[in-house]
Amino acid sequence: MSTASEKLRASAAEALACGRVSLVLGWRKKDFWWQSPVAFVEAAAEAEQLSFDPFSVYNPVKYLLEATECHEKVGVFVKGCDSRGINRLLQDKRLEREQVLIFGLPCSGKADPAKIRAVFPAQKIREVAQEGEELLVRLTDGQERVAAADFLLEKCLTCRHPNPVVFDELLWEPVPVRAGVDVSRFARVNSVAQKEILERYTYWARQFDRCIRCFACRNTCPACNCRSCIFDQAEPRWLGKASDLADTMNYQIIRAFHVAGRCFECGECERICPAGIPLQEMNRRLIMDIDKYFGPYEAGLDAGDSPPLGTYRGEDPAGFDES
Amino acid sequence: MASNPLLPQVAVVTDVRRETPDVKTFRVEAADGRELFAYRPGQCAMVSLFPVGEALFSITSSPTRIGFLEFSIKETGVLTRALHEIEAGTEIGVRGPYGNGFPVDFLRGKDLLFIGGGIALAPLRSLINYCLDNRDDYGRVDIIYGARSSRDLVQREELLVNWPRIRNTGVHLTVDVRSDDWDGNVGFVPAFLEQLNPAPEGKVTVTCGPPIMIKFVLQSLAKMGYQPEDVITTLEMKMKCGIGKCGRCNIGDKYVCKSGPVFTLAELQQLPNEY
Amino acid sequence: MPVTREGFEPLIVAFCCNWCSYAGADLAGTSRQPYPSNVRVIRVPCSGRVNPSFIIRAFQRGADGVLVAGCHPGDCHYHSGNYHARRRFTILKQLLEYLGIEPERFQVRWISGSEGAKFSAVMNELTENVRKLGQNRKLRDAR
Amino acid sequence: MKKIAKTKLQELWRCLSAEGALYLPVRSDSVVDFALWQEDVPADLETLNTFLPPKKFYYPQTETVLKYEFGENLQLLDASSQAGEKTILFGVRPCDTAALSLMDKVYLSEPVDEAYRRRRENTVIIALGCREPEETCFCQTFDIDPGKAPGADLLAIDTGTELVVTAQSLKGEELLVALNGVLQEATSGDEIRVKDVQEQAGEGYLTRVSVHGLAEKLDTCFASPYWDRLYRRCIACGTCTYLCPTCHCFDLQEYAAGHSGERVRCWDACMFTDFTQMAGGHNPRPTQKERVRQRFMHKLNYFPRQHGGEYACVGCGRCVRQCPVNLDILEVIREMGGAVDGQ
Repeated sequence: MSTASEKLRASAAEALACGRVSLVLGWRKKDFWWQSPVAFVEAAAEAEQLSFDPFSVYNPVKYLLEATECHEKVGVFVKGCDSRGINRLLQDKRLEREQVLIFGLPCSGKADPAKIRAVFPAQKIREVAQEGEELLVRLTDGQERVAAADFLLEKCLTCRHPNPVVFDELLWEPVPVRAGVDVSRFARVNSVAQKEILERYTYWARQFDRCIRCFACRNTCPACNCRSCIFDQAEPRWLGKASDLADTMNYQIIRAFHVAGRCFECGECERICPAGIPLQEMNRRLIMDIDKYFGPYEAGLDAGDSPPLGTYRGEDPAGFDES
Repeated sequence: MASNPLLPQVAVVTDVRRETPDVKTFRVEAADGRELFAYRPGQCAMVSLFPVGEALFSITSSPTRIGFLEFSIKETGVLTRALHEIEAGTEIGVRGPYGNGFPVDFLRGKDLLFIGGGIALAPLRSLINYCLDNRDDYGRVDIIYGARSSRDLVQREELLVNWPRIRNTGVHLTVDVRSDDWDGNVGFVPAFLEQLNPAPEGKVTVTCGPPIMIKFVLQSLAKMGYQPEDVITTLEMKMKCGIGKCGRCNIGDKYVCKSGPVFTLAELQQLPNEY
Repeated sequence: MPVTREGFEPLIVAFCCNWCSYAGADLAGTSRQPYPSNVRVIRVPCSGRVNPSFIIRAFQRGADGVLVAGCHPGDCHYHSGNYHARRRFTILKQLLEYLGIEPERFQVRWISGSEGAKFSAVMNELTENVRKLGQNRKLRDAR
Repeated sequence: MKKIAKTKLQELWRCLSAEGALYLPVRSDSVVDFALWQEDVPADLETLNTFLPPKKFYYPQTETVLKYEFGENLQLLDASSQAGEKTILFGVRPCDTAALSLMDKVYLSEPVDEAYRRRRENTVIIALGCREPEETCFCQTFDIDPGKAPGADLLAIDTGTELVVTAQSLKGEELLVALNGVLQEATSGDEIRVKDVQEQAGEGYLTRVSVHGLAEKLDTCFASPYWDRLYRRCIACGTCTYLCPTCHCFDLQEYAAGHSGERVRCWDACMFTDFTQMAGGHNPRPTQKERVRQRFMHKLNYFPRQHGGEYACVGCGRCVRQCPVNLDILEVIREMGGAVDGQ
């Protein structure tokens, strides 16, 4: 039986060798045990660098926007969360289905380096590999096996779609949805919502106060795929450059709002935020209200449906006084 | 007592002159009647219009004409659009001078060939008037200037009347687009230059214009035998501070606002091609 | 702007749809049904034209309360603008409350051209509710 | 040389806060950053890299450069003269201290930035030596000794149960005098312990790269195809630049209402499209490739060319850890020719 990484390499090499695609997006290993950036593979011989390990987290889908400008067809490896990003781009008419060859990777969740560092001294870790349900942690002085489930990323703990929802080939058997996901999905939102109003404001003000406006949340998000973002506009200027709390809230509210009904919960915005702002708590709050008022909806499952803010029903309830 | 280098002086726009449909020349004087600052031809200044913003413009007046600064400004963005709406009497902010300016000592005694296009006559005009005001210090002066159409000739009076009258001085004009009121040359500047074919011996060329014009003018000059040391041009980059700190106008390790905007072609050839 | 609670006069920005609510404001005026001078009406072609950015920007620039007023569902001059607005502002309102903005400060109402009295009543109510809350600082620009 | 038991640090901080606004590393949610000292909020003296480097105290993300009133008459008011309240930074790491001397080369060179100068003058830095590098630390590459911080006014070394404090400047000496009541004299034993800690700090680096000759090598690498490969992963966010202790590029923006306003200086990043975008539409760095190249060339070639060979990097590792796509300067140093030994 070949490992996951070997399957990626073989699929990419084959697709490149027979000319089905001229570029494949996957992941590769970099210097540190926790670094698995996206790799751009353009020749079968380069497919050897591909790897799929507990840190192959970064969603490669947004790179498709630029990649399909200079490649007729691009191969891309996607986990469940990533695949919903493809539907996002298809639905937003930013990508054509024929432009991508999708290799689906059922995924039981990725590891959180912080959780690993909390247990093992980071200085001693050489490699962390997935072996079935376990993580094999190779240290400078020996190795240890731990349950992978105890080291999952926050976003993986609430994942409802671990299997790709759109693909051409599935590289291995689908995996089950984790138990308890539906309860935990809105747990953080609810715990914030239960606070008193002033407490809620204080909580969010503290979070937003740390925002440095690096725009990593926007730039990584496949739902933020406008050709030109309003926050980059000079005229009219919707967002000042000074780091003022009100203006940061302006950015954060509108960013979340612009992906309302379109956010497919990959959680990358929150994971990569250097300031540790719990952005998913905002995105999920919007999802919660959309579910409540307009009926349950999950974005990125079907490229053919209509996002809830792009449509309406005459009998919609209103979240305000309609008298 | 050190002062804030980003703090402008208050100045008054004493005259606004329309040059072309999208270019105006602003005459600026210190609010208190003193001289704003001394400068050399080719240097620039930061002009602030409150509350719109600030940008760097070449000073188009010559330091030989004392008591005021002039800026010829084309309407291209938010700030320049707002500037085009002001009238004489408006108070603005000015700080400078910035940049190296033209090497007037190096030019002394030589024949000068000025090649300009569009709004980029602005920095050249400062040097041209400087040289013509010190006429005996310089050899023959030839000015080749092109605009999109006859309506777009900036500093029309100087181009058509004042400069051609000065001894040993020639003005050669061309426009891109033919029109009924134009009986001069029609064609792009590089082609016009090759047609005039001025001999390189003893000449220094100073050329300013849009990037595409510069590119082809430089090729033509090389073809005609001009040495890179004798070809001088200016670069334009986005600038915020003018004092080499805001970090955006560098080409390689040179900040255009401090080491530039004037470079010889020989100097440019040493820099990365990022302009 | 006075800041003591007794003397505090709130600033209310009301985005009113041209076809219904703005006409409602007109009617309130011509039929001498007074509404507070605290209200600044901004006429928009449709409640569906109101971008959430407008609301945030109003708060940033000093509004203490913001109202979006449009035609009643079914009456939109452009057929469906207010239906879209209803969805949009339903979730925006919940989001703002979730972030700690008092619900009274952002309101959405349907006011037709014949409801001058309602226009006046809504404006009075909104102004009084916001007056009780005091000045809004939460989304206000520092400079 | 003085010392204080780590259990008594609250007392030390109380005294320090009487001397000026005291900032030290504090954890808030998941992030450790410099924050104003509060009696009941514990400081975090273990984390090596704060979220933002202390450059924010000298060169704030947002600061008012000038205020103005317009209308009848234009009045300009210099805001820099208000900068620089008395500030004490406690727990600045050696790499971040070294970064300030690089920042000085920009802001204290002619024309001197007055606000920066005033803040620099009115701030006392109490550096905290590192005991053990983290996996992403590579300050040694730039000859920074993790146990020393020559640019600091005071250097504190954690010898286990105590902090041993040495004055390194006149400002530092003055502060030590003011702290006489809470500090004890250090002994010769403490001096030995300090030396041991300092020596040990220099060991255990996992990341070893060399920049020897790199600036010269990069002279010819502007057109290298390397940049074509490197940039593709970059998502053009500002994480690396904003978190970098040596990045110093800014923008000026207007904020006005009615007849008054202010001009504000705020951090800007070469990673952003509009950084070099000109009003007419021309952009000399039109794609992310040119922007990524600018960042690394600036740090490893242009800055050394402008400032006597010094690189604009101190090896703090923030960009290594925080870049969302793992595109960092370590990779560039390695791949563009810095010698590698170790990991």
